[in-house]
Amino acid sequence: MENLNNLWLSSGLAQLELAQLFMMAIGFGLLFLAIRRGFEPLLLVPIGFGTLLANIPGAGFDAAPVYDAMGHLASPGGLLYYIYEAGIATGMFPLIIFMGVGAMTDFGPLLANPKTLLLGAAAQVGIFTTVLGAVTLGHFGILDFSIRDAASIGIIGGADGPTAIFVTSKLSPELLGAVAVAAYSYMALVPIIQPPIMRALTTEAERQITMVQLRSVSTAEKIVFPLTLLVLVALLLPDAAPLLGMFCFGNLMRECGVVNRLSDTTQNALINIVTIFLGLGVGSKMSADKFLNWETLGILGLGAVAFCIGTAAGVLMAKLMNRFVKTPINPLIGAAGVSAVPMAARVANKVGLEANPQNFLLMHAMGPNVAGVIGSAVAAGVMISLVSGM
Amino acid sequence: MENLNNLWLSSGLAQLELAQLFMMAIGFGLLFLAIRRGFEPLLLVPIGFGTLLANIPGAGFDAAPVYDAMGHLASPGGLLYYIYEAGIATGMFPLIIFMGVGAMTDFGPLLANPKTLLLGAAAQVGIFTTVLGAVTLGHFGILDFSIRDAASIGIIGGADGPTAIFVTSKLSPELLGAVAVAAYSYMALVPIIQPPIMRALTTEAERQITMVQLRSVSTAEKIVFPLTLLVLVALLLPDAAPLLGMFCFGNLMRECGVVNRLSDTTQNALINIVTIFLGLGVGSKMSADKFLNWETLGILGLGAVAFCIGTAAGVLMAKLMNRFVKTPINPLIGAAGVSAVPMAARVANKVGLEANPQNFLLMHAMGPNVAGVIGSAVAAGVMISLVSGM
Amino acid sequence: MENLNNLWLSSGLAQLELAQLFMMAIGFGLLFLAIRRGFEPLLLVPIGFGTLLANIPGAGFDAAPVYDAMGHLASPGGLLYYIYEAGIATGMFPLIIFMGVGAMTDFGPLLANPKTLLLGAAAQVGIFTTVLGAVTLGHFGILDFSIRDAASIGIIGGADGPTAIFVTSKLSPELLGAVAVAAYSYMALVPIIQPPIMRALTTEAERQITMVQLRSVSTAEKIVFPLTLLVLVALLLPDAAPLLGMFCFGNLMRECGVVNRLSDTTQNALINIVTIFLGLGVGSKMSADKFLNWETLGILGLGAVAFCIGTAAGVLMAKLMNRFVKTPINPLIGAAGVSAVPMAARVANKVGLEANPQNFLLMHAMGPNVAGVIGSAVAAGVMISLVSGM
Amino acid sequence: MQTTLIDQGLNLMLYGMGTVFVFLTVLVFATGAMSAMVRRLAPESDAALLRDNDKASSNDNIDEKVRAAIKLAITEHRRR
Amino acid sequence: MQTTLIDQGLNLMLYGMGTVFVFLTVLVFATGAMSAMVRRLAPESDAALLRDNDKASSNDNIDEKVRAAIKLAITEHRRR
Amino acid sequence: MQTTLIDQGLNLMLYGMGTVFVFLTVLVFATGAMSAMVRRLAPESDAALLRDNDKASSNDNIDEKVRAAIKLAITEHRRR
Ligand code: NA
Ligand code: NA
Ligand code: NA
Repeated sequence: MENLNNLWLSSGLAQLELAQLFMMAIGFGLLFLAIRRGFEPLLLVPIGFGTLLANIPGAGFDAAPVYDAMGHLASPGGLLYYIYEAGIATGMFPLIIFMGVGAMTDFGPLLANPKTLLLGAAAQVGIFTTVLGAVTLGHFGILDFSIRDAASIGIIGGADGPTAIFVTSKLSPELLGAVAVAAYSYMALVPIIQPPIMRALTTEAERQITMVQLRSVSTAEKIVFPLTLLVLVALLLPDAAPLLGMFCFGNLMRECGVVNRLSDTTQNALINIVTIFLGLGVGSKMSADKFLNWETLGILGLGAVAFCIGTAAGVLMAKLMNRFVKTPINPLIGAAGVSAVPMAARVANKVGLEANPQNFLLMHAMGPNVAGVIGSAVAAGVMISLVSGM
Repeated sequence: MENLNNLWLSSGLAQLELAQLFMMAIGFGLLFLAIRRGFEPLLLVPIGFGTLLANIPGAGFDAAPVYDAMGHLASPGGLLYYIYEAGIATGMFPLIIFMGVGAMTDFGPLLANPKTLLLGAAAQVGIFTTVLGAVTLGHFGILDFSIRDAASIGIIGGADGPTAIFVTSKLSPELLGAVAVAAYSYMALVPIIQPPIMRALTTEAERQITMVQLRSVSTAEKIVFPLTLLVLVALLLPDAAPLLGMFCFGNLMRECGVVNRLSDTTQNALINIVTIFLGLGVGSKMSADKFLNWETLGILGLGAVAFCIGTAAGVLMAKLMNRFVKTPINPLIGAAGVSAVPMAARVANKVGLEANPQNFLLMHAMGPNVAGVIGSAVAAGVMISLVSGM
Repeated sequence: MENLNNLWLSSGLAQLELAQLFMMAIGFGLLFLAIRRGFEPLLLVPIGFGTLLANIPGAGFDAAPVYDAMGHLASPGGLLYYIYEAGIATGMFPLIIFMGVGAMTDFGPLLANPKTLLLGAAAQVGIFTTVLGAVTLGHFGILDFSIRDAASIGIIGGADGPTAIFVTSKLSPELLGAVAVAAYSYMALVPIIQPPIMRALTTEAERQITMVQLRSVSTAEKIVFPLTLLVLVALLLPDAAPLLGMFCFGNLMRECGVVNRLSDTTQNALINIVTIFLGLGVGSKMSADKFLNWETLGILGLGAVAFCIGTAAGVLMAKLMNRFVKTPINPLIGAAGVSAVPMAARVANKVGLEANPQNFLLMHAMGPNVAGVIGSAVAAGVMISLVSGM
Repeated sequence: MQTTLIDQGLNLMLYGMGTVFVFLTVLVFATGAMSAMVRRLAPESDAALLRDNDKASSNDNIDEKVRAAIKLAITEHRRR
Repeated sequence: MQTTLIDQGLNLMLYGMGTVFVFLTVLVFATGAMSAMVRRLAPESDAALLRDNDKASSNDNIDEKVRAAIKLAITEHRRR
Repeated sequence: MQTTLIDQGLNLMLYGMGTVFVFLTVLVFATGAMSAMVRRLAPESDAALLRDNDKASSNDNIDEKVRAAIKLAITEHRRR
């Protein structure tokens, strides 16, 4: 009888709290968005499922291992605990993903038109105005945000998942779930968020601007570019070196042409394995006590604002640049500066085609698109460095 | 001269004990069974080779690292030590394998005929009667088995390698070698063990029963099923959540259709890598002091009994169900309830064809076959929970 | 203003020391050799890039994690730190690479003509004369070499990257960068270093010797060979068991024909992933204080000598064997005994074709070539064992 | 624990086997209910759609090497 | 830290956005200079050579399975 | 250790090179004996059988993507 009672007490139903039920509903919501709506499924399926696992009462997925007084392992930790500690707390997983993203990135369009880098810079305005919004909410006691939290929330506007996870795991690990979910959700919502802003800030004539075809870029240029970028990072901004260093390494493996087997594995088996575990590890931070509070609503709201401002800043920067350059830039490609590769570039192309059915902007938008990845990695480095010293 | 003596003393011949020689013979025996007889080679090749490595005198494959008083690494540990501690003691490797098995499992036949789940339940009787056998041997002092040992031995009857390794590494790590070897060996022997039992418990007429063709199962059902299973596990049996949670995760990745690249990697590179290291790690527990004793013979004997009883229970359950259901079940598919996927289902098909050459049972047997995986994972969860509290 | 100053102080330019600049130049040099000159790019691209990363001032790639007084993680370590500690200090990465190399090695030519094993033995003379050279330099105080350093330097002559890394990480970790760079550079230079020595030590007539076609080797022989080798290692030389054990394991997976999916993954995804991280980890030891000294020049010089002597010894051994055997051996294939698979075998083939355009030595040279791998692994085992006891 | 080993074993069998049967019986009904619900909410046409998406994206996945292989195959075939 | 949270945020925005713009502006010029230099030192013919090497080695990479697939494809095709 | 560094080096050379030669010489004979024994116990026909198994299972391994590629290759080829 006692056993039956123990069994009941150890059952999920007896231990279930309303909060966990709510978190499981959120996990199912993420899976629904990922599977039926196609919201960044590669990350949101593992994050959603990790949310379910982390909130099974009594399953101990995120339990730490217990050692006895002699230092022997009395009870091993849960799967998600090990994944989080080994891969996310150390920063390893986001950096390996960044290496894989580098190996998948073609810098050709950017090299053909390097001034589009400025569009990638402008779109980072979204990050920093959001930081300002978060500290304002924190300052007036509306929500409980520190400067570290504000930086983590701002980076959502970078529209780059691994960057957001890297920064948040260093500055505000307890916000990791909310920040990652916001980042990937809004990246998936780019086709809905961006077009109205892009149309509002441009005239029909501007949207019809046709851009000259990009020059072809030699392999030698593509090989030397990641090394150039690395040197600049090393000289000017070592705080951004972890993210951009691994990014450049992946890209060099891709372009150098002599390590194709390493590049293939980086783009496939390795990034897939790490993506699965990164998602599960992020999900392990989706616990009720960290997620079910007003701060999460604040994060979601501020994240949306960050995307909007970033989009607007990219478009406006393009319009500003048109005052100085000879060959005009279609301001729609400025919106691609938020990164969200390649979704934002496709959105720019689509809105451009609406205005002029012969105007294919996709390749032109890929330049600011990858520039946005560099831009937000730079912003990440600056913020980690400055905030750690505050 | 002293050096020559040292060299001799460090040579294998000088250090070799008879027991190690015997264990190496066992390693070669496992390799022979795997390579020439096709006994579950994916696991038994690494386990067999790991057995050889772990028993090379003086090679230190399972040596722990040594730290000096200052906490610096004085001498690194052996390869098998690291593999065991990082992958098996933590439970990581069996869980990752379970994710991969989930990604390789098609629940279609089970969904088309869900009452075959009961056959998967019945076959687990083998597990628990074996537990009873082991405690009886322990109680009368015939062999030195605790309740933890008994649970680990019983799980051999689950006919599921990673489940057996997961349970044993938690409850009785010193039995890991014997239990894993027994589990995989008997899984390989399913085509020899099962048919006589199946024939003895069924009439010719029963074996000739033709089953109606399975209805087609929609993708949506296949997507929702792993989530349904997970919810039930979360509510009723969180102790089974690690194994079944990862299993459901792998299956969801397979079926959801939006993360095919993750599912591919899970089914190939990831499961292969983990299989190699899991096998080597299990082999590291095949040391003479843990394997060369009467308990191992007891484990092998009880394991065989477990398989037989599980098979019989599955067949008898099918016969029992035929008294209550309208469309009769061919009792041969009950034997597939022990899992041993897909071997047991093929055996059911073969014995069925002997009785009626037009009677293809393979797809019908896949239902109880995968149900057996669920059933033994449930049994594993219950046992870990109950035994830890005893 | 203070912030601006902090930002400047944290910038690379402010922290850059001349030594780091020099090391970055070396990193670029390695990348140039790898990408433009094709010097062992699979390793030298990651090592070169790791050198760049490790020498970015202020980036902390090889920083150890910091824990506070309570034992909590205050600041995570750098990527290269974790890679080095987890993969190289433990010996895991070189051993996994060796497993992969085993899975890629065809022992057919060696089995068809086993006496070519002696050529692989002779070429190891290079290792030990180099050890003697290093201790001489150390003895007379010309360079600061201990016996451990001398052994690590000698192993360069083994012309086998993972063996060199394995030995050096155990005996003289601070030399790891220099030794690994020397080993891979000279392996890449084999087509330049070897031919003059081969021509100088052989007559035109010797170089024209045609060898009889190799007999075909059965699969059964190929399966039993790695097990035979393992047994010999276990009995005679357990110190070589880690390297040769994993090598034999990989080769058994390749040849046994029942675990093709494991063998495929070992030869592709797994070895590629580990190669990337091994290279980065080696690069992390390319720091100015460990690399920019006269000892490095000594290592490079002694390494070159080791290759030359090894080549010469292999050729001379072949000439010696010709006095005793009936079917003559073309002494050019003796040079392949240094290993550097398959480069050295190709060089033997090329020099042979110069002397006699119908004389294809490639397959004949593959025997001593893989024998050289075994030979240097044996040498590695002996040296680790002897030196640790000195 | 004053219980004997055999008592523990019996307990384990009773509660263990009971749980397995109860759980899998519940799962039979849950699966049936799930299937019925899914087939009403998302009839086959919808499911077929999903499966088509699946195929499309899996075609996308055919990687470069395979494409190269196809070209090579066709080229080699033509040459003969 | 006697600074208020808002001061910190303003600081972060000022120095952060400044750094992003300065860095990417420098990168625009560095990239332009790099491209100009590379195109002078290694004109397209050289680069094309490199790319050919690339292709060659990537063909080498087509692994056994794919080769087997090609053969199978050709065989199957002929049979029809 | 009163031995000098050079003594240690000489020792290392002597015992090291000796071990390498002894070990590989033993391996020459062991390999010869192994080959002779295997060829008597498992003559080529048996070995060939094994190799066929190998090929069969490696064909099984050709994964879905490659199958899809083959179909595509054939379809595309026909169309032309
Ligand atoms: Na961005
Ligand atoms: Na089972
Ligand atoms: Na060698």
